Amino acid sequence: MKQWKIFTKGFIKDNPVFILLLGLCPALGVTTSAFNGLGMGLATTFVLLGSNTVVSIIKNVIPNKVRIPSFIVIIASFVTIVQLTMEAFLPDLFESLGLFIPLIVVNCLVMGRAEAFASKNNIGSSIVDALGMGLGFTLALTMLGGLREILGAYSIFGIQLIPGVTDGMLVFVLAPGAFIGMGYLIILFNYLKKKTA
Amino acid sequence: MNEITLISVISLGSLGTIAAIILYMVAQKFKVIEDPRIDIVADKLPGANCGGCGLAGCRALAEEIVKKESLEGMSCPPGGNEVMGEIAKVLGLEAKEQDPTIAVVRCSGSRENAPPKVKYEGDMTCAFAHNLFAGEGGCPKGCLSYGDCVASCDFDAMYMDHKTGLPVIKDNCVSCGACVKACPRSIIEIRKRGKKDRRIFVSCINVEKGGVARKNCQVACIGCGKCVKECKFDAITLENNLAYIDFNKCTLCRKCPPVCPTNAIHELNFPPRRQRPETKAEPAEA
Amino acid sequence: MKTFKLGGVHPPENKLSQSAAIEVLPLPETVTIPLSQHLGVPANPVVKKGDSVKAGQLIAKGEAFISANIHSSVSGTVQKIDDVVDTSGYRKKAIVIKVEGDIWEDGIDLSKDLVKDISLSPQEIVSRVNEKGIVGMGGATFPSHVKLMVPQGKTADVLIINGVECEPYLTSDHRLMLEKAEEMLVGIQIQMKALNVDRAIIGVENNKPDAIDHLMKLIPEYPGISVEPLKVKYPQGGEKQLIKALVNREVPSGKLPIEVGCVVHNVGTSFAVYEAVQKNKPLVERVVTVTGKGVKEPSNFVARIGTPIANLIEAAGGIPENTGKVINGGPMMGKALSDINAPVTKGTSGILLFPQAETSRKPVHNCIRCGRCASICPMGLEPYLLAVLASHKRFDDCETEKVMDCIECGSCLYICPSGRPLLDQIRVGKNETGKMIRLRNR
Amino acid sequence: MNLLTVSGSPHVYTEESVSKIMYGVLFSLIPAALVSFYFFGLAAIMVTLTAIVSCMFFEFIIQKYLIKGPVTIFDGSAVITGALLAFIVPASLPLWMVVIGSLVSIGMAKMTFGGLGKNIFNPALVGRVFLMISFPVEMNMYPKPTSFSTQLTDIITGPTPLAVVKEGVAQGEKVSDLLPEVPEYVSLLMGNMGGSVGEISALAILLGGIYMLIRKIITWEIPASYLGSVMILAGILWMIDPEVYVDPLFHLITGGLMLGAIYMATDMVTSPMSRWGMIVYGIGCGFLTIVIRIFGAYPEGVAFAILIMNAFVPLINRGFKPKRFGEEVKNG
Amino acid sequence: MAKKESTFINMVLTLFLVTAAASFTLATVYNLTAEPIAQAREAKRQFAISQVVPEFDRLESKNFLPPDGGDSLEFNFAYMNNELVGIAVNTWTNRGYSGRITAMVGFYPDGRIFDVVHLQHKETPGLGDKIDKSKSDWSDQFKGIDPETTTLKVRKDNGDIDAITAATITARAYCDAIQRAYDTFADHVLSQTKQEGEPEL
Repeated sequence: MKQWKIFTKGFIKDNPVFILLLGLCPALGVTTSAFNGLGMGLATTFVLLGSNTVVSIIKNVIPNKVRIPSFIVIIASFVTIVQLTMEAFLPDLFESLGLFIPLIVVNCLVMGRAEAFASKNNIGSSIVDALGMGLGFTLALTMLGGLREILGAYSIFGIQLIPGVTDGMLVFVLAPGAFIGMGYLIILFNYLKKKTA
Repeated sequence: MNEITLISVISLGSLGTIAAIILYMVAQKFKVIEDPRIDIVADKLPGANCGGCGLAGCRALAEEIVKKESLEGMSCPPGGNEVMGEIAKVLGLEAKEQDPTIAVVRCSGSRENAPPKVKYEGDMTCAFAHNLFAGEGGCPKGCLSYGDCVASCDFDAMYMDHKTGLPVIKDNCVSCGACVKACPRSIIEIRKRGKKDRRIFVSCINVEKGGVARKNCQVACIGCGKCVKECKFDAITLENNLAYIDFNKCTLCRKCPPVCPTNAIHELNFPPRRQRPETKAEPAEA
Repeated sequence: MKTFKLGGVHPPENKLSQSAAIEVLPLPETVTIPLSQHLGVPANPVVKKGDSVKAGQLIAKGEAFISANIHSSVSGTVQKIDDVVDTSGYRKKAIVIKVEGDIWEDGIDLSKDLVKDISLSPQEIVSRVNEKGIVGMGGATFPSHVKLMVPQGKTADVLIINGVECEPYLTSDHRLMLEKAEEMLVGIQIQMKALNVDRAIIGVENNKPDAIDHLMKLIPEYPGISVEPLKVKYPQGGEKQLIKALVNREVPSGKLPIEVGCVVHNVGTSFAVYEAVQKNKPLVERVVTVTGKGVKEPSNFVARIGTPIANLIEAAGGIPENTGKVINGGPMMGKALSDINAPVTKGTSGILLFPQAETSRKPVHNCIRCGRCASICPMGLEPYLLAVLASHKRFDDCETEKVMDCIECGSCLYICPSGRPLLDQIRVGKNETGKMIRLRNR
Repeated sequence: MNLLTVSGSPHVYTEESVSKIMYGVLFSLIPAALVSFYFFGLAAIMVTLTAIVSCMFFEFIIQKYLIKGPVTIFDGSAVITGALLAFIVPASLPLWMVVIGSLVSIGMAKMTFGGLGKNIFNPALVGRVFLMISFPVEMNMYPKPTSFSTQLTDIITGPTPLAVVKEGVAQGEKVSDLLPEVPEYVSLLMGNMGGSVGEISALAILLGGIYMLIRKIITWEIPASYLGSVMILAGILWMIDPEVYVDPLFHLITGGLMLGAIYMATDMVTSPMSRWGMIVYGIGCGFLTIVIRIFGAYPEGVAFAILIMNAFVPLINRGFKPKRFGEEVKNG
Repeated sequence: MAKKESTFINMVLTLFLVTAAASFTLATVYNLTAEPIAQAREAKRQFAISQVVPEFDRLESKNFLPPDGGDSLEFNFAYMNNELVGIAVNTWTNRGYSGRITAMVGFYPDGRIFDVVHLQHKETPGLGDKIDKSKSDWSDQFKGIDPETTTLKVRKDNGDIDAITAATITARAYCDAIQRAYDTFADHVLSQTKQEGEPEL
């Protein structure tokens, strides 16, 4: 039951993007389409999972004062692993996300969970937390990407909604659209949070 | 182990080592001595920063507690004894059980009891109306009913009863005292919660002479002194035409409410009386 | 034509009673004389219940520096000294006297003869003004003797007489300037002597051309006094605005007019000073305008202090059926009364009756940030900002935004197209900020 | 007798109210509207009506069902937003795009911030910029002015005079060679040029502006400092090289400058309060307009200039206080 | 288990171990992925080349400097049965609306353009990105034209190329990139072909 709560809190109540406002850089940068959002979300989830697991394993071995540098090294390693693997085996996705993959290192979501959760909880909870938070992040990015794709290109996951019409409201493909969509999704999530609370 | 592995392990490893050495030196140089217990205590506090303890916020209270190393005279109204007990446990101190308190509204000047004599227009705040005039009902101490107290409540423990025009305090009041400060007429008072939430108090603060007070409000305390005579515990004092029940002396015996000719004494959360004697509405002396 | 530069509004003038000559109001049955009719410390009663008093007799003594004596306005018996609802809407201490005849204290010259020669020395003038309980009759009721005593190290070089009457509707000063001009001019000379200045300027708005002409004709006989017509603009009657308009000096923020060598007195005060010094008559009556669109006979009365306001309204033709608001003072700065039986005090310059249709404020909308309040504020403040700061209880910021400079002229609330209660909120801010400052200075 | 009313002073209030101001602005827009109806025909009328109706509709929907507060669609502010939005889009814009622009203006720029008086940016301009970024193709096709026609389709489009000059200069052509390609100045002043619905006739807009000045709806500071700074900056550049930089008068009477300076920049909600603040704001608008027009990617910079300066308004309000009475003058 | 104290030896040791472990893992992953990454990159390049030249079985690469200076261009000579069938030029321009655009231009040996495909750009999505073949067939108009006889400029600039609506700058830049490729091609390859009939490389 407790694990379930840890797992689900990342979806709405503590949604990393729309409620905790963590990891906004990738959330705004890569979400030009639902697919990009999904890819970035899953990549981050993987890093989160890895770093949370390792951090919670070695949390008692690490002296307090070198905690942060160690976490960063661990996170950076996982990010590099993702980057290399993706470039090798998913070159297309890598091309559209390429610039933002290294930025996962400084995504405060990953660091934040490592510091705030994994370094205080056991492995099981940490993994569940990483999965919940990562999926919440993925959900948020996919939603934002989907919204922008629907309005900006009249398509979702690359499937045209109106045959023959490809040019949507350009502003949603551009950076301002990311901010606008973000703002209204934050409103929506705060509303949902209030409603479910 | 090939070359790349070797180079990366050596370079990154030595980088880590150097970083650790620098960190250690920096940590030695800039050691900050802050009592770690402050953090622990602050963690325990509710974090509402309501100011009910009389200090500038929860952190300030935590610092004060740790500095003084005692809980003497400290209280956290929202957290109550539970929180203070926890803090005491953490610090190894002894917490004095404090009687739980709650805010009460000492005015019954509803629209029915104190019918409006003029109409007010303008900024709907008590703060301004209080400066402008005595209030629609004419009682210079009565509730203005524009809800400054409700606006000041951070705990959602108050609401305005739109029928009577009086604020009502709910049971989740933490007695932080914000409403007491917000009321320009000092109608609200922090009182002891009482056993089973039972309370008896004079619901009026008008100090005018009986006749004058009564003219504006049917349920004003007219200072007749009947309750003072009735009370066997010296809990009731009469000053400036106004009776006041000391909540530390009151034993909740329920003797005084029936004798009040204007029903100014209120009892809360008591079971209904079996046969309530008719209250004689005696004409008050001018 | 001269006027002040910063801000100002021009509400409809509606001077309905400007051609009604001053009438003497019949004595009421009882008078209620509040003990606090002036700015500062209330006076202490020196009579007790049952005493019989004569008109002009001292009944309460102002003992503090900023306080004023209070005299009985009628002869009769003291009925009680009790809390009575006054014009503030609150119960305050007052002396209630039952009127019996009209016997005046000895030594008071009730004749209408003009006495021009000033026999008293400056010190004697000041103590006479103090003794006779003269206060500023423009509305602020600041004890006049305090103004006539120039503090050490400061010098006054010009006396400014406020005949502006910038409030719409009110005409009491206007009528006084027409009917008691000579007495008033002598009063001005008395004040000039007390202050040791050789220049006095009477500022009159040019919506009173008859008063200006009348004074112009008379002033050659009174050296040093000049009359200056001013453009009609509210709040020209504010001390600081009037000084700016007449001699182009700006009183620094938080300072008194003496800082720039000016002393400002109202025409009504000048008349009262004349009566006190030349006729030995204390301030027991004043000119009160009773007006309003529904009033049958808008009039100007000489009323004894303490007369119930209801009596004045009755004398002006009774209270109209649809009256929605009764105001003590002018429409811009006056106070709405909650009880029309409240007494006339030394500061009551007019009684204004508004019909129900004109009582209500405009519906309140969001602030549309049109900036009109800021552009018309005669003190150069930003009312929209002060109102927001005050309603959010940010009194520190109120102080840095100079809320204490606000003269509560009401121009901001008058001009606001959104009908926002700006002045209401600023007043709260001013009160609370004042409290905060006093607490800090203690 | 009725109960007496008690309220704080003052007890008299001006006749002016929010809706009177708003309808005053609307009234002053009539000349500009007539000119555009003459030149662009039924298309302009349709765009204007669509914008006004949809702005009111969206305001109604949002206030009634989303905010669940009082509905104030008749206070005139939504009508103005609609009219102004219509005035700054091409007459040939498809009507559904006008509806989207209205939704953005009302929903995003106005209601999201809390409704009338709380918005940071001018709603009409936000709507326009949103449309411009979203539908660059349609928003860059300006119909050529003709005499009144009821034709809705097949409108001949052509570049605005500003675009002609900008493109030409970018290609290294001389201004003196380009000017013959655009109508005479007198003709431009009357509104005979390609452009958005209501911004074409500088003269008609000036008329409206004078009406608003007389009714004291706007003050002279913002339009004067805006137009003045555009004149001066364009004049300086023109004096440096009249073959590269077009003369200041051309800048003044083409594009949306007049409409922007008189109606958009002076929007009460989004402009500064104090006199000096207004002047600084106007100069900022003028500077940015010229910078965007001459050095930027777009031929027209009024909308962006005003929106950028809108963002500075809180700062300007903080920095430029009205002159306080009795304040000691600093440094003489 | 209590946390380790922050002593000197602990700090240094932990950080060293963490970094060493991390770098070892990374080096391993690098070694594992180096090959596939290189393959992926090469495949991408091959794909781009194959789009702009006729079918080939052998590639030769050589770099030439463009006549107006700047970065050198990579020429990929494509052979089919040892006969030169096309030259794919990796060209660039800095005149894009938002920075550099790179493209692969394929020429027939006689100088006609076979096809053009973009490689990288940061142009406005929805407007400038119409140079992308997957987004629009705009760039098909370059197919088969001979830059010798066709002016590689948009019509607005008195050229023969249709501009992209509302993105003239991008179209202009793309023309510039192709022109650069052609100029270099003409300088270094075409002149030789014309003199010698067949370039010897």
